[in-house]
Amino acid sequence: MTQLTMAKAINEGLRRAMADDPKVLVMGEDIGKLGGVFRITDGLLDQFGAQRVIDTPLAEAGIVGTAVGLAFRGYRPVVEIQFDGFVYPAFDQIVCQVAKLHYRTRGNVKMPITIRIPWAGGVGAAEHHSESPEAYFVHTSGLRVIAVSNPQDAYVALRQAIASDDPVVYFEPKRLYHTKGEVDLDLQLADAPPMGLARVVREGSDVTLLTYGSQVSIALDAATAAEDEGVSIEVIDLRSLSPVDYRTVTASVRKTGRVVVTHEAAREAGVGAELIASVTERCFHYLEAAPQRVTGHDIPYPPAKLEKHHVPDLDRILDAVDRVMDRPNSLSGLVEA
Amino acid sequence: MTQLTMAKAINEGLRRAMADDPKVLVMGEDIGKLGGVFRITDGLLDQFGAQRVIDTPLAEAGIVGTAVGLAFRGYRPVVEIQFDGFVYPAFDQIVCQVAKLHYRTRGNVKMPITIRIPWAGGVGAAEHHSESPEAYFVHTSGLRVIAVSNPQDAYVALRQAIASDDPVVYFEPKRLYHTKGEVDLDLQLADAPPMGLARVVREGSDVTLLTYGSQVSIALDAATAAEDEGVSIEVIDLRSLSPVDYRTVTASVRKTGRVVVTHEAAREAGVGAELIASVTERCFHYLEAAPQRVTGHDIPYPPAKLEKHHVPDLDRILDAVDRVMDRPNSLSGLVEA
Amino acid sequence: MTHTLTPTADPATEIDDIARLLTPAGERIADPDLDRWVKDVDAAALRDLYRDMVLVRRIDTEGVALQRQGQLALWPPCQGQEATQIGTARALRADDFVFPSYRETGVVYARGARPADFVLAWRGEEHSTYNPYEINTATQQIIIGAQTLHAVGYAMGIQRDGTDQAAVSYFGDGASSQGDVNEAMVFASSFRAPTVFVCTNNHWAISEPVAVQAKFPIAGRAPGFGIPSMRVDGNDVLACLAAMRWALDNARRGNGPAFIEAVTYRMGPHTTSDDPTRYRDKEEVESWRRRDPIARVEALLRAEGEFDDAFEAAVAADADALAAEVRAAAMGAVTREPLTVLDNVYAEPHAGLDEQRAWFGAYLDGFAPAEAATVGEAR
Amino acid sequence: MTHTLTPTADPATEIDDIARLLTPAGERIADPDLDRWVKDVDAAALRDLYRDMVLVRRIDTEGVALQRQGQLALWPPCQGQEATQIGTARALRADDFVFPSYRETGVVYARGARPADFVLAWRGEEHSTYNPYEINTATQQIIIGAQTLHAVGYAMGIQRDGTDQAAVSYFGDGASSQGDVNEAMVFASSFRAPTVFVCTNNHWAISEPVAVQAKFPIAGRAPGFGIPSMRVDGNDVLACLAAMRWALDNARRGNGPAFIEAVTYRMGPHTTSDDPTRYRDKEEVESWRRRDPIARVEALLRAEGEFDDAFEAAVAADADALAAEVRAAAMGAVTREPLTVLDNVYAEPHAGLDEQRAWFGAYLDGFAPAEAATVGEAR
Ligand SMILES: Cc1ncc(C[n+]2csc(CCOP(=O)(O)OP(=O)(O)O)c2C)c(N)n1
Ligand SMILES: Cc1ncc(C[n+]2csc(CCOP(=O)(O)OP(=O)(O)O)c2C)c(N)n1
Ligand SMILES: [Mg+2]
Ligand SMILES: [Mg+2]
Repeated sequence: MTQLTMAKAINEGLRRAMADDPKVLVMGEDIGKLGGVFRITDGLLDQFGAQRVIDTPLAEAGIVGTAVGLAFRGYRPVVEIQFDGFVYPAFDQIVCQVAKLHYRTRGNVKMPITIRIPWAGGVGAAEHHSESPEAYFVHTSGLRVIAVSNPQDAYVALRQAIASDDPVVYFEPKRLYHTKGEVDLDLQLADAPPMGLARVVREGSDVTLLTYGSQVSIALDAATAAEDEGVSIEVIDLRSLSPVDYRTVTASVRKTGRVVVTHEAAREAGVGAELIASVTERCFHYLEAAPQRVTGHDIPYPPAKLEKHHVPDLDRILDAVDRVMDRPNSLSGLVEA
Repeated sequence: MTQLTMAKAINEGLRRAMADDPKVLVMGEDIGKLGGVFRITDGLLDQFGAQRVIDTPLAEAGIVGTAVGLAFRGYRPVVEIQFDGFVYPAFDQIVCQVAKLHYRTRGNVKMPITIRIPWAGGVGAAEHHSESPEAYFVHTSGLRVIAVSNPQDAYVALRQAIASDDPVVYFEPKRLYHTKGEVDLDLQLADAPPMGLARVVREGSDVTLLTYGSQVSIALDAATAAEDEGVSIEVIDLRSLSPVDYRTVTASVRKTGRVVVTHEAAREAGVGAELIASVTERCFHYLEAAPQRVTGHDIPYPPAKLEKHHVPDLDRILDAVDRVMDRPNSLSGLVEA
Repeated sequence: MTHTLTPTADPATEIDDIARLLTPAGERIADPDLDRWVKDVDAAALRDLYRDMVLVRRIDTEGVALQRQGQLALWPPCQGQEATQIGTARALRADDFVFPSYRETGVVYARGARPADFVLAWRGEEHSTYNPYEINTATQQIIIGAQTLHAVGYAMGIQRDGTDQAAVSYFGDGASSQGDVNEAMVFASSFRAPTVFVCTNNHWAISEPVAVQAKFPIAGRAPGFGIPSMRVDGNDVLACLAAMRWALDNARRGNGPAFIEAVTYRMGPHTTSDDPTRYRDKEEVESWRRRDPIARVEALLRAEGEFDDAFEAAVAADADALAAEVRAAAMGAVTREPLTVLDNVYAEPHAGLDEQRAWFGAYLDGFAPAEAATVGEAR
Repeated sequence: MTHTLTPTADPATEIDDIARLLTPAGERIADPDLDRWVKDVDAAALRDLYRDMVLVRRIDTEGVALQRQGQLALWPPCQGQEATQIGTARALRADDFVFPSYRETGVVYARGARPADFVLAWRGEEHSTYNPYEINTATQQIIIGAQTLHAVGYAMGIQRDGTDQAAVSYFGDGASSQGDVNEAMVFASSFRAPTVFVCTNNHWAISEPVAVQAKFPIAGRAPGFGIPSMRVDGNDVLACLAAMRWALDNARRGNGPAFIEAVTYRMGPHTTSDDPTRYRDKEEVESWRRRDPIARVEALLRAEGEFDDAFEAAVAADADALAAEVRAAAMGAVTREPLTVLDNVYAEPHAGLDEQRAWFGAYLDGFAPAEAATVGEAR
């Protein structure tokens, strides 16, 4: 076990995946000499050379499209999209090619591509640098979607994503890049729990709080605060957004009967909608209150000085907890539409 | 009132919008001499000339990106995307520019762009020609999303979309292009119900069936069939997917206590998830059974010969009705996860 | 370079300023760029090219006929483009890798597709049939231009493997407008990838004449990206073969990408759903009929005394036999079981989809055996 | 055209084969393409250009300083690029419309931006400040290349309105790789739109040298799309002015688009977050310092006896005054009320968002007045 930042854990994940399998390549903008704008690929160029650490022209469709060709040839490209907001030029290649080629070719052509996306807000960034596009990919059949919340998971899930024969969109919360945690770099993939499992990060009995990414630590803070008010919250870090580990989720909901989901992305047709719909379908008779969502507003990501009014925080989560607990809350005064 | 196909109703909507406002332009691939691959723009080139009916180069980002520039200049472009599956190259321009420019410019620059998309399956088409991408746009703050199900609505909603100062993604079910219906072409927009309202297309008391687009007529067939079995279904055509008219929806659900949603798009994080999550939030204490979704599978759209096993049909809807009515159904034998 | 760069090339539709070895009348003419690449092409080889083109045209007419008879949902005719497709594809080695578009029937034929491979997708039975690795050819691409990037990426893989293969993309004049195609040129040039861009300028993108995409020849774009380029008579099978050999040689020798614009004509409709009388003149079509790619090889062979009735009849018989196989493949197609729509979405188990499969299986089983045939239809 | 097209241009980094009117030492040299466009530029006009560049540099250093002091979240320095920005922007008419990128501080200055317009977005208060219609300049674009299509669309609008305005997009060498930029050239050429593409080749796209994007000069791409193109010394304000006048004249006369590659250098880091020592040599930076765009105009003016200490001091004073205003605008910024994050998403009422506003308003009201200041922070 070593104490590493999440940035370093991902860097180590790349390094070891590349060392283990010569077919693994990394590609993207500024990932070579610079080591990426977040230094996630730091040192890889020196270690593996320009044939395997590829600074590409500035064109995201080009990056993903050539990764598709490399996958056709048997390579396992790990693509870095520089910021969340720059994945959209590659959307066509991701949705129509990466996600569909295995289906289209009846399983003959595999697309073991990992698309790494530095993700979401809370870092005071300029427009387009704080997006949460995960729902687009969750809605896209043929992709797997991972969102990590700590260095150990980041390391393991990245290695699993690279090892997977399916394409994986892998979200890295920028806000947590410098957060440290214990990482077992020597963990054998075979010994790790399979990719796709959620984790109960805090046990509780009154409310199930579902979340992922950088909202996990805020959820944990909320759980601590709620404890003082006598409410016991079980916090689940979903880790995989497609597929979702409903076994873990429903076990918790059947215990608590109350659900709050929190994420930064906009609410309308977001991942929270999917979670609530699925939980309601699966646990209807166990529910004691309407599940609640705590999300970003349905707005473009606001200017940095205002982002704290957009990204769910401890107060907004506790307000939703009050709603599921039927205590006085922000809805108390409002007539329901 | 005239009997018109939906194709002709949309054509008339374009024609009258262009006649009324010289700032309205139509642009897209093959929309000029050919009149579009579905003949929706038939005759417009002759009537309005090549300055207002623009055959563009084959590049969707280019089409939408130049439409943005035309909107900057005060025009109201109506863009035709040739088929649903070809909207993705324009995704970046739609998500980062069309949807966000009004916000970015603090309301100074309006984006009155209508993006028309011939939509969804059931027509035996080749790959990429039967996609249901509506959830991507519903999840995108800053856009309005319309899905029509009959000639009259198609005509009115198109004119409203073009008249709106906001960008509207307007979905036209290909499968219904040749379906006829009464259309009041002389309807004054001021007299029409505002864009965004849902409509109860059949009243019922046991189950609320929420749907849109070409699933509406299938839902109506299901309601007729259910009636024979003694179940009274209220069918709601949502018409607007963003915003959703929750006033109409919740009024129905509070009456019936049971909800089924049906759409062609994949299930995971689809529009159905949003509807169920919102209905559950708003009507929890009225619900007598877990709301159910009837959707396409979470797969790429399958080959045409197999599409009938993908697109929800009357049987699948009735099976879901059985589920909400707690009658024997396809889940009866399965252990819930 | 001069400081001010002015486009000096000819209009897109100027079809005579192109590289050519066979005139429309079938005369063999010299071309300094091309001759060296086809020195070995003797009468036997020419007859093979003739045969290939006749067979491709026969597949194509069979495809149209099958569609008219309701056996196929759609067919995208390639009539008129046989020389482009056969000439370029016959220059390839089996271990090169091709990324074609939907209209490259002739390319796929030359790569070794079986009869069923031409029809099962257009019938709606499958999105694709052949295993790309068996004929080193990707699924025919429908998203305009997307495959050009795949070819460049594949070529980057070849570079890393250190072999002398090449990756080739085929796309149309319309596709040349897509961002992807231009990005593919940027990447290919930047990485010196062993790839060939084959742009089939058949004058039309559905109803849009090539002038909507380009006011100047498309071949003129590649050099700006640092890619050598050639504009060739796409109805001249010999010239197409030569151009492609030049381009492949360039790639194999480590010089990176090359670009070929093959100027030809789509004689038929865009697809069987299209009505070209709405947007183009008969005269234009007729003028291209006089440039027919098969007729000019026949004329050359006849002039050389290498074409007789027996040969013609033998080729026609081969073509009919192949067409019969294609027809049989279409008519004999058996639609897959309903539950298989869930197959091959993922390469590895996926909890969500596996659950849907369990549900859908149970749902399908719920229909009584007698009803099974009508599953999914109105009850 | 010849059949085989070979890229013949010089390597991208060859900086001496470019159009130029002022040498790095400040000598005025003749150029047959450019001279006619700057005949009217007398000493007074040159002094104005000098003053503009000094003011832009001063805004830029102030931006860097404000960022270092925590007043701004980020700043993208444009030092070194003043001649490109001022030379081209001063060729514009007020009623032309400009689509700049994030680094075009000098362009936005020339269009009439007020002090606050330089800093409020980088401070994170707003995504943009000025009303685009007041200075006929769009919000500075962050999505690389996207604005080139907007300019072409705007130019199509100009065509339809029948005026002689032009729409201009500014973008970088890195942006030249994006599909959007190439599609913009296709559309501009196809529609003969009155637009000018100004590609600022500052040699770097963050850490990537221009050679990653282009092995041959970027200016060489446009002619392939049918667009006349010029490669100009981007550190020569006179040459930039001339080139832009040539391009704008071309547009106004109905000849359609033109392309300018201004070859310059980004003296600073990509942004204040960047550390260029990781990827480039000091020597390269120093060699470009000797080509400073301001110094060479100063040298010319001095040689002509048109530059004295009083003038220099007056300009410096103006610059300091402007910088003070910029600083005051940053320091005096007042962050908007929380509820305003929901403003301007739509131009018309939206039931969903209106409901969220009602809820969020109630939620915010729920915090006791004493707590109001800490709304949104941990309780
Ligand atoms: C991204 C995308 N946009 C639109 C289409 C619809 N479409 C299919 S073929 C075609 C024209 C293609 O023209 P060209 O590239 O010249 O190829 P050709 O059909 O002539 O072989 C169009 C617009 C598509 N398949 N993909
Ligand atoms: C679509 C997109 N991809 C990536 C980025 C991240 N990014 C911002 S600036 C930049 C480099 C741009 O280089 P260039 O076009 O040369 O402009 P310069 O910064 O040199 O002015 C990159 C990669 C972005 N803003 N947008
Ligand atoms: Mg074509
Ligand atoms: Mg640059």
